[in-house]
Amino acid sequence: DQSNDTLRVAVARETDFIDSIHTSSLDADLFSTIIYDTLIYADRATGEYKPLLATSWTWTDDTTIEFKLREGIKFQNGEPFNADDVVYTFQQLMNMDNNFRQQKQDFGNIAGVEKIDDYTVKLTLKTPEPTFENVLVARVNIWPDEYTEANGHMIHATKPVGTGPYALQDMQKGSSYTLVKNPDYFDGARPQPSIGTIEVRVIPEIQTQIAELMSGGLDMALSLSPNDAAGLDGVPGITVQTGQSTRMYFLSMNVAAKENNPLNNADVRKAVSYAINKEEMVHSLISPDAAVLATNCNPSQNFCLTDIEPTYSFDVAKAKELMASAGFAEGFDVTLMAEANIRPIGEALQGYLSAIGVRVNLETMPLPAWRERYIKGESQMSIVGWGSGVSSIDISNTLGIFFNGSSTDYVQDKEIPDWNAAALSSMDKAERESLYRKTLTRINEEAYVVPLYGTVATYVTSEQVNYQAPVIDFPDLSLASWAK
Amino acid sequence: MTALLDISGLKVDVPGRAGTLHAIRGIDLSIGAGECFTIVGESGCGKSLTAMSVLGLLPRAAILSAERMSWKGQDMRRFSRRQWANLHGPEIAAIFQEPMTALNPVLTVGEQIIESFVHHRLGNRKAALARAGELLERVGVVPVERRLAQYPHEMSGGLRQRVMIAMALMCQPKLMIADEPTTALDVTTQVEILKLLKELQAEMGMALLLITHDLGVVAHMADRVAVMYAGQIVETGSVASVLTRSAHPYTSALLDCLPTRDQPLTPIPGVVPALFGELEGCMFRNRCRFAREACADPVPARSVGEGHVYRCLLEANEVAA
Amino acid sequence: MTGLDTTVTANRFLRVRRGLRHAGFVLGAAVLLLTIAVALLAPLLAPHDPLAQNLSIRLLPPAWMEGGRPDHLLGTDHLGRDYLSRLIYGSRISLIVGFSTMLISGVIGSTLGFIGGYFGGRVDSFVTYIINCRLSMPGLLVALAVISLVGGSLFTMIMVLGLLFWDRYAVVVRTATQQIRNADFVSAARVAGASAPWIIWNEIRPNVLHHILVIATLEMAMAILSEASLSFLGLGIPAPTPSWGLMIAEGRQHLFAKPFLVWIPGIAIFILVLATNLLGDGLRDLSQPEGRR
Amino acid sequence: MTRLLDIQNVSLAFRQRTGLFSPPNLIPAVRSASLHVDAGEVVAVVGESGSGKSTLAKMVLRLLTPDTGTIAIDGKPAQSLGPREFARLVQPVFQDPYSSINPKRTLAEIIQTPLKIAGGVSARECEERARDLFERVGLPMRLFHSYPNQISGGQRQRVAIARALILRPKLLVCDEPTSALDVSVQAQILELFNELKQDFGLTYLFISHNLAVVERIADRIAVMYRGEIVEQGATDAFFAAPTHPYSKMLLSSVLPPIPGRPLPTVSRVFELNTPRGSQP
Amino acid sequence: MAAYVRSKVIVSLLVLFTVSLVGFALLHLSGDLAATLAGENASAEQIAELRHTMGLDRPLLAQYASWLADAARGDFGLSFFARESVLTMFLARIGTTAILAVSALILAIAVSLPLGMLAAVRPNSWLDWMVSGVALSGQALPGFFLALMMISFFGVTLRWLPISGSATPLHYVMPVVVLAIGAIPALMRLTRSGMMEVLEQDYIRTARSKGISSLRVMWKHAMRNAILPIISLSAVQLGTLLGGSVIVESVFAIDGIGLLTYRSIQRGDFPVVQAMLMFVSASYIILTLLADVINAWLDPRLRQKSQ
Ligand SMILES: Nc1ncnc2c1ncn2[C@@H]1O[C@H](COP(=O)(O)OP(=O)(O)OP(=O)(O)O)[C@@H](O)[C@H]1O
Ligand SMILES: Nc1ncnc2c1ncn2[C@@H]1O[C@H](COP(=O)(O)OP(=O)(O)OP(=O)(O)O)[C@@H](O)[C@H]1O
Ligand SMILES: [Mg+2]
Ligand SMILES: [Mg+2]
Repeated sequence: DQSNDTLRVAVARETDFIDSIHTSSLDADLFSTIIYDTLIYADRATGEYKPLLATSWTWTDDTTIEFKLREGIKFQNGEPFNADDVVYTFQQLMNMDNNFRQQKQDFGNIAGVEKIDDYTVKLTLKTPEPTFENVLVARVNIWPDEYTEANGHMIHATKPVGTGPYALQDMQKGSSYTLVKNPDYFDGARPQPSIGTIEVRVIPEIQTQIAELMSGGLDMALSLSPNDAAGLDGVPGITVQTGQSTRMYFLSMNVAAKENNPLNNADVRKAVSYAINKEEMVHSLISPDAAVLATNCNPSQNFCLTDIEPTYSFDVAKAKELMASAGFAEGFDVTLMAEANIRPIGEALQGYLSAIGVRVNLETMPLPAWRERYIKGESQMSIVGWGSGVSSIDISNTLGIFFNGSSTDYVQDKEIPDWNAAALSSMDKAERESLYRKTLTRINEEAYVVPLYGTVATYVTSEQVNYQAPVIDFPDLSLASWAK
Repeated sequence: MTALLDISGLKVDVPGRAGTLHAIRGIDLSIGAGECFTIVGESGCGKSLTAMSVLGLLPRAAILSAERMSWKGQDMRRFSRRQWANLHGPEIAAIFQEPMTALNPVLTVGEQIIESFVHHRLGNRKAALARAGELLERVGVVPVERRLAQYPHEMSGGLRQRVMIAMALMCQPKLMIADEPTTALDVTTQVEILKLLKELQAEMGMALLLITHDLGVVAHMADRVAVMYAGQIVETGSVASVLTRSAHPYTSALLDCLPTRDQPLTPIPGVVPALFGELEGCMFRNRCRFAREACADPVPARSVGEGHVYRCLLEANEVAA
Repeated sequence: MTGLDTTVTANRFLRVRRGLRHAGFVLGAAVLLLTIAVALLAPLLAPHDPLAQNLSIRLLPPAWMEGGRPDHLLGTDHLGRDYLSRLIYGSRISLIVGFSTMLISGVIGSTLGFIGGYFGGRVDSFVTYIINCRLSMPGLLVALAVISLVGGSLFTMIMVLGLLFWDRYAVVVRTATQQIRNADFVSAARVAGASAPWIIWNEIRPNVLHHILVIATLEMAMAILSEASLSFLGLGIPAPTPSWGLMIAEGRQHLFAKPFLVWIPGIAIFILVLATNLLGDGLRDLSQPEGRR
Repeated sequence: MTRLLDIQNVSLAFRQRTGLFSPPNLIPAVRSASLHVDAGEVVAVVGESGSGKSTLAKMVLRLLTPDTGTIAIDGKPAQSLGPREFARLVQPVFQDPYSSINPKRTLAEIIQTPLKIAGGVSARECEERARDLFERVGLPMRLFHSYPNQISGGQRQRVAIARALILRPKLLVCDEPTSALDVSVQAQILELFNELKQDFGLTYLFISHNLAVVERIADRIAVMYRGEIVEQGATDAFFAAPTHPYSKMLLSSVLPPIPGRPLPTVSRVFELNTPRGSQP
Repeated sequence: MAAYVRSKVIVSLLVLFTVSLVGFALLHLSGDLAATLAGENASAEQIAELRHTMGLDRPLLAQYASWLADAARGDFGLSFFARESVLTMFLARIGTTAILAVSALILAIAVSLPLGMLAAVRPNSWLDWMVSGVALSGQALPGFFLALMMISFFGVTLRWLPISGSATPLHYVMPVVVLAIGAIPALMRLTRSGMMEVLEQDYIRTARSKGISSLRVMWKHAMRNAILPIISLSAVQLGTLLGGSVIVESVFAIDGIGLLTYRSIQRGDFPVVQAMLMFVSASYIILTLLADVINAWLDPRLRQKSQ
């Protein structure tokens, strides 16, 4: 609402905590991003890493980074920002008793942090970690040391104080959050905020969000799927943009199980791969802008190689042939598990596979139920969605979870886990790339999975609002401004 | 003596899904001031509907027609809602068969008794309570103070019926209609209630339309009686005349049905006919030992003198033989 | 009641005729029978395979609207599947859910009701207590919780609804049984040496049956609605078979752009539930004796 | 003469529960009643409403178990009899013709019920015997397969009687079998009882509040008052000279259908006006 | 009276206990909390560890016992996700839902009582038909369907009413109406049938025969009796409305306990779901008790029974 300088934003899910370190709810990042600053900022337009609180960062060796810090900045409570705050923050992150979300995974490799001078900090890692910058970009919000020490780190869950462009003014937990502009914000990698107030409301029902948008009760909606937004195309006063996302979906097949398992036959898996008209499916069901995947990664991820051979383009005849040669001319029955909200994809797959005699029994369920069963090894076929979040900016995350020899690895390839591990401890980009090339090629050769699509993020705004869809799915609302 | 209530050719039809029930098929009756008139008959013969017609409280479904229906000379068929309401209480009052259900279970007895008195503006609440006290005392519902505050379920059937009587008397009605007031009560209580009614009738000079199926009650209470069968009055007259010199086979058969020590019972064979469709002739003919073909045609009323009238082709003395 | 009106009360034929004259009953029964016929004959009636997708013709509007096609009378859904065919096949799920739930809950509830009502005393106190426990649990929430944990399937859905919504049967059957167990014909059977199960089955059940039927129709309507609600909340019955509730849930994505996707199954549910309720009401009216009272 | 029914010092109090954990209220319904019925006899129990007549009958029928006292049937304690054995000795006829037969079953089925429960008889024979009785109690054969709602109250009572007779019991316990009927029908049923008594060699325990009926049918009379049997004796003697004050009051309350007599004076010797709480 | 109240209370506690046990068993047997809790990108080891730290690997009965011990002291634990006292979360939202449910009930009663009564007085009139029609249609309309249709009509097309949230009284209009329409059919039917039954009672005839006005007969004699079952039903309905506000609250984005519970169910936040179960049970029990008390106050027969 431009008239009172308030940007009204809707999200579908509530956030328990404002800061993303304490909660797994994704929408917390929405707030963290604008309340706090990180040392390094990922440019929303290009994806490039830029200085934010750190004016520069240098890898002095494979395991050491030195940060030069920005001077003359104050936290929203007036506390000055300096190396002590950075050191304090890292110490908190290293203290495993704090039980932060994914703490071990993201910060377990930090060996130590050291204040060199008031504006210089040195950080050491235990082993080389090529993806560590990603962590810095999204996971390390710098806290004021005195405020945090005095109140305990949990204070940030409800009364956050950072250096960011907006400060939390008021919240009705689970229903509405009001943020006001930080007038003293420095003009750095991200510009000074222009809109005075941001009001975020939780509206679980998407249709209600759309109704609000149409009736002018909202300026922006962040949780709409491309399909939801499609209905808004052509509605006057509303702009629909799509941006990239790192999230990707693939069809997982149980390769490892030995008995009575048609899917451990490579020909069958190839037949399945050939049978699916990905383009048609993705472009009509997800979005014309969504990436159709040929390799098992989202092109927006680092090291996602898109030139891997072989690829399987839609070819029912070939698929049938392969089925026959594998001895399954009659087809077989299989259960496909999917999270409830991607049911249309499941149904589409069901339709495609029925053409080659694979009779799919589709079971949809809420995410936790799906995950529980998937981890227990109960999946024959599943549509797996992975990513969205800073850790998936790099391909290592996706491959590392599903091809690591653990219970979530339905392939149990002898070599892939080793290649992946090697890639994760090398700082040499070329070496990492070649290792990932090996992995991705093996996956395609064996048709271990059917890579499906990378999602897009949809940003629906009213005309009054100027907002450019970011290249990574971490919206930074401080970048929004009024159109006129 | 002019009749308080004068009715002739009263008919009540009840249309239903199975056809129209001709529940009352042209009855005449008149009740004079201060007299006790009883209607006697078997279950379903239309006694209650007759009473309800007089009270203007027929069920919604029922359709009433009459050649004449007058209260103190006024045509009751033309009565407005308001006129009926004014009639109920000060002119006509009623007590019903089931003392268990005829009183509202959620209101105190006192509240229910004084209601009509206050409503008809015969006095304020205080006056009403005073009168209610007198009447309760009179009908033997004591101690009055406590009884007034009680709820119906806290009383026995006999007491409740007394309360009903007191309630009916509140506005000094000219006619009291009592529809089987003692059927649900023990014989000992029955006698007490009947006695009470009789005494009150004499004291207040009101007429009593008493409905019953018990010939014993008729014999002890009635000045005049009407015997009903299948929606018609088959015989009417002074009680002495009807019970001792019954001219209609039904009346005499009914008397013969009463068990006595010495005589063998002579039951009436068969069952009561259904009152649907075109009904002609004597409805008793299929159970009557005197029945003949002519009984299927309309039967005229005959008089045996002094208002003793019956509907039968037989001569008055043929039945007794 | 009197001897008079019994001789004229409707016999069986009359009762049927009476039924036929009861507009609501006839309408309800007709619609329900029609739906059953449609469900049974779905393969014959459906113009297309309800699962055959054709993404090139997704979201076609109904034939009479602009852009509609005559071979897809009610248009197509988000996967380009024929909406009419899905509607026709969807009736199966609604009916299966309705009937099965009604049966399961009917058996549980009636049994409890019979036991509590017939035996009285402490047994009844216990049954009442169980009923109270059930009544004090928020049914839809419990169904939601269990299904979200177990995962939705036709079987789970039916079991959960069936195991939860037996309370009305229990309450009504219990009260009705209480009224009948003191009837003299029950005493007569007891004197004749009949066992409690015999009496319940042979003497009481026939007299309570019309109550059970009325509840059954209401229960069926409620099950159909619950299935729709759960589908709406994302916990419906999984593919491939379409259900009406699911169709609404799926179509709601296009509520504003393509409202017919919601309206068509919405109206179908409305009509089916209305018909079931009409049938129940009709049964209730018809089972009441004619004449006085 | 054999003693078919022997009731000795039987008492029963109803327990009315107010709460799950509070002690029940006791409502004494029958207090130490003793009564016997010899084979071939008609013994009537009279008394006002609520005096415990039905309770007594129900105890005889084993529908209620006495708190104290014993009931012997045909010389054997009632409790020791198996349900089938008992059913072949004693059968009931109840007051309300509407509640005493199941409205959802055909008359044929209703009459056969006790035989079906007893078992051991072929379906053919069952039906045969039912048909016989159907005619015997004076029902037209065309009604055999009809439902209760098609027949009148008197006919219903005939059906109930036929059902009671199909096991050929020795004792018929009749709880006010005619009080819901019109006089003309009552006479029919009373006549039927009389005939059946001869034909089947029946013994009756006959409960009624109608003294005229009792006078007509009973050999002996027992008067119940407030749960106790206050007087019993041969019918003639009782009507000629009742001894207990309540019996006197009862007799004096009878209204014969003879016009011209004043209402009798009922001298209440008891505290009849006090409320006794709600009555069913 | 004391004994009656005591046994009522004991039974109620027993019911609550059973509900808590059943709820606990249902929730814990049918799902793996830790998997839910660990977050989206958690590995199997992380989940196992979490299970241990949360005590979810202890025997079920032990878990229940400690839950019960805490609950008895009024401590319903912390939300797994919000890490906030469940009680606080409830108290913060109960007001909103209560307003919603109570207004819906009041609206429902205000509509169904007069209409049901009028229908009973004039059976088979056009009014009666209309009442039956409304009741039947109301019963056949899925609440979510109605809610969406109202939003699209009154919110988007006409723009008369605000669509989501609970900021102003106007925001409550649509949700209250949707909820009320859910409650009206049962209430209206009961009023109609109850009233018709009462109007056939002998005591109504008695009242009429006293010549008092028909309005008085209706209010003083009929209503007093017909209202008894309606009060009981209203209590049950209010309980249902409290528990059934899930759909309405989620469609209209009203942050009440219904939405809280729905979200908690979705992500397996069991302490909240369990507490909600207890809350709805308790309110059902209290409401029915309350209805019993009111009924006993209105009906002396019930009063006596409870003495
Ligand atoms: N509300 C009604 N609806 C339909 N039929 C009725 C109604 N009231 C009475 N009838 C019928 O009208 C006939 C006469 O009924 P009425 O109540 O006048 O008989 P009654 O002589 O008073 O019998 P009882 O001794 O049983 O009270 C009966 O056949 C009865 O079934
Ligand atoms: N099931 C019961 N529970 C509690 N009290 C009962 C029960 N049945 C009967 N009573 C009481 O027991 C007493 C005797 O009742 P019973 O039915 O034996 O009397 P009755 O002589 O048969 O009366 P009636 O002539 O009215 O049939 C009465 O006070 C009655 O209220
Ligand atoms: Mg009558
Ligand atoms: Mg009795």
